[in-house]
Amino acid sequence: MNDEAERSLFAAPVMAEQERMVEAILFATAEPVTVAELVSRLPLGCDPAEALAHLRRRYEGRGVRVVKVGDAWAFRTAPDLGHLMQKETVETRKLSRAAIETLAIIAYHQPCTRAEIEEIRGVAVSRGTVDQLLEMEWIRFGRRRMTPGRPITFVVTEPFLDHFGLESARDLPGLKELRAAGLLDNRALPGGLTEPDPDEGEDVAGQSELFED
Amino acid sequence: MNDEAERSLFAAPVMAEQERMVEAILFATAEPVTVAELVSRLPLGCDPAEALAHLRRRYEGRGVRVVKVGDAWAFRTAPDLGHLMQKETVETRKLSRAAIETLAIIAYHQPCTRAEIEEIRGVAVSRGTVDQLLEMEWIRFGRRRMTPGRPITFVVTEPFLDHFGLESARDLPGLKELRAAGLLDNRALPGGLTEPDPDEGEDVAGQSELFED
Amino acid sequence: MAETDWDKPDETSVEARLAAEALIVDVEGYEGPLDLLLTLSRTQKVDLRRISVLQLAEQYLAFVDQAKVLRIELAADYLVMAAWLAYLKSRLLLPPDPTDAGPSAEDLAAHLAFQLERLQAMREAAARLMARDQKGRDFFARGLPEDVMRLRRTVWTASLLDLMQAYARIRTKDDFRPYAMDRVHVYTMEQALERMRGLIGYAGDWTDLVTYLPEGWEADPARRRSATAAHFAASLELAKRGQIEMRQGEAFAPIQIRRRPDA
Repeated sequence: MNDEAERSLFAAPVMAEQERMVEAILFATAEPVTVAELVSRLPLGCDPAEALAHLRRRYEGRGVRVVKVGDAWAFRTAPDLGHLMQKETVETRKLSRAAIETLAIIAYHQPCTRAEIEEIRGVAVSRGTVDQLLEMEWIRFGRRRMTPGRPITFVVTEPFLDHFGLESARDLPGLKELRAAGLLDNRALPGGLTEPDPDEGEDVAGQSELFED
Repeated sequence: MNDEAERSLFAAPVMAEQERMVEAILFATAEPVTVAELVSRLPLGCDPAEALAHLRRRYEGRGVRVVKVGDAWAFRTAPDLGHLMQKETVETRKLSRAAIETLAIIAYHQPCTRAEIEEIRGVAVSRGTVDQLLEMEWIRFGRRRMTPGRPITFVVTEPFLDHFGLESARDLPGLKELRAAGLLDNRALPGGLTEPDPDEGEDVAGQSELFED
Repeated sequence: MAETDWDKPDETSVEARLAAEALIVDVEGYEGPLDLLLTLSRTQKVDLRRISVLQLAEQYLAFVDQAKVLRIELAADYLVMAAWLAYLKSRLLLPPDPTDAGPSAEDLAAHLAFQLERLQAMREAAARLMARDQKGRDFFARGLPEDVMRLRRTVWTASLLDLMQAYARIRTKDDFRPYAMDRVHVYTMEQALERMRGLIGYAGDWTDLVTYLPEGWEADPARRRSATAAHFAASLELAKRGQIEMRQGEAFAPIQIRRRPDA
């Protein structure tokens, strides 16, 4: 007993203690630590290489691991837990007016080309707006129109119907109902505008395309 | 085998895995992490409190330890290894005697008004002293006292607990003895002679508020 | 009395004199009367709860007297405390007055003892706190933190009502004629500038600005106002360019312009 106490005054700490020391140093140091540096920081006679080997084994399969970075050593998150180091924040934002109007036109007039959307809105439709709606998967590309230029059409999607709680685009209320619901002034529609009703649209062909797939 | 795989698709990860995850999250940051934050970052159905208990035991006697700081948890190096860390030691600004005493009074009497600090020390508290402690984030403003003048109170913070290795303000050294000796009572001068104290007579409320947050 | 002690050093022990001197020299070092009283109480070498407040009051008063002899400026609160202790001392020495309804001298003394004990306790607590292991000195946080990557995802949303309102808005917008300014009676600054540029070459002498107003714009008040404003703004522009000079005799007097002689 006395012998051992005396010896420890002069000899290096036991390996378990050396391992603790290396563990603390690797943990607290702001950059990876070389063996040479460990030698200089541990008490005389220590064997950091061996302590490191022990430490490395101890952390095998743990949430963090002892890894070699160049010729230095550091603690790193286990690669399979990398996803825990990400934190996703979800921000809910209202669609812009341009996007909601474009979406409404596509919903009521589908299949609908970009030129038609622009005609109805009276302003150009920005690429970003269409891309945003495509990305949200509320609209998708429909068939090409069999007209000069063969323009691509847009239609609304299943996720769109889901989001708005509709069984089909035909369930969208017509202008008459909008007016009855107070969403429209009870004013005569300007001449020439047909009462839009997805059911009786001129584009019967388009309608039939609608829920094809 | 198949059973287990199937179960793990729906159930929370096994405890050993949860422990690894908590280990990785705590290891990755220098700041204490709350249980609420762990819950939000771990897969659904995990029990971070239990995982923490396992983890804490696992690191007992190691070079780093799992410590509790208020409502949060962190890895910290074992205090007996501090001597290996001269390189990491940060020279903290030396606090004046007034600042140290003010800090102690707030810690032991919180929530505590400026008038109470002045009554205990018998001198005015300089603005600079309070500002310094606020700036170090060791104290912060607490609730206002519901007494004439509605004086603001001070309380100690989580960084304070972290700095002094305290789990909570209840663990302040000698707190129980001081309270038992009545030295934390806000005892008023008999008869209200001399030294007007705006918070006088309100001591009971003050004490009950103690360590509320 | 302290004075006597000071004047006849032979009568005091060297030790006591040194102690007294230490107090005087350190007067600035005390953090107020309470701090000083706490220091004085240590000379009694007893538990603060069993301290003799009477003796303490005498020590304090002696200290204040000595400070006066040495012409040391004592802050007001030291003198307030001295007055209070003198009062307390007299109350402690006199037999209690049964007609006095206020707190007893013993209560006051006990409170002072409590204050001293509490200050002493807080000092010890502060010392114990500072003696604890401290972060960044005795134990350390992770030196190489791996930051949590924050991903921000935006979810766009709209209600059916938004959709229908948007559609209703588009289908009814033709009902509204966009607001347009009636330009028939407006004379623009550009027009005025154009016009004046052609005429200014002839204005070698001071000429009233109103004479520049074009035909058909002088009579109707609305047109006259618009043309005048336009010509005035155009004149300012020309003056800025250094082509003309402007003058006005007094407020509301006619504004006159002329070509700059060197322009």
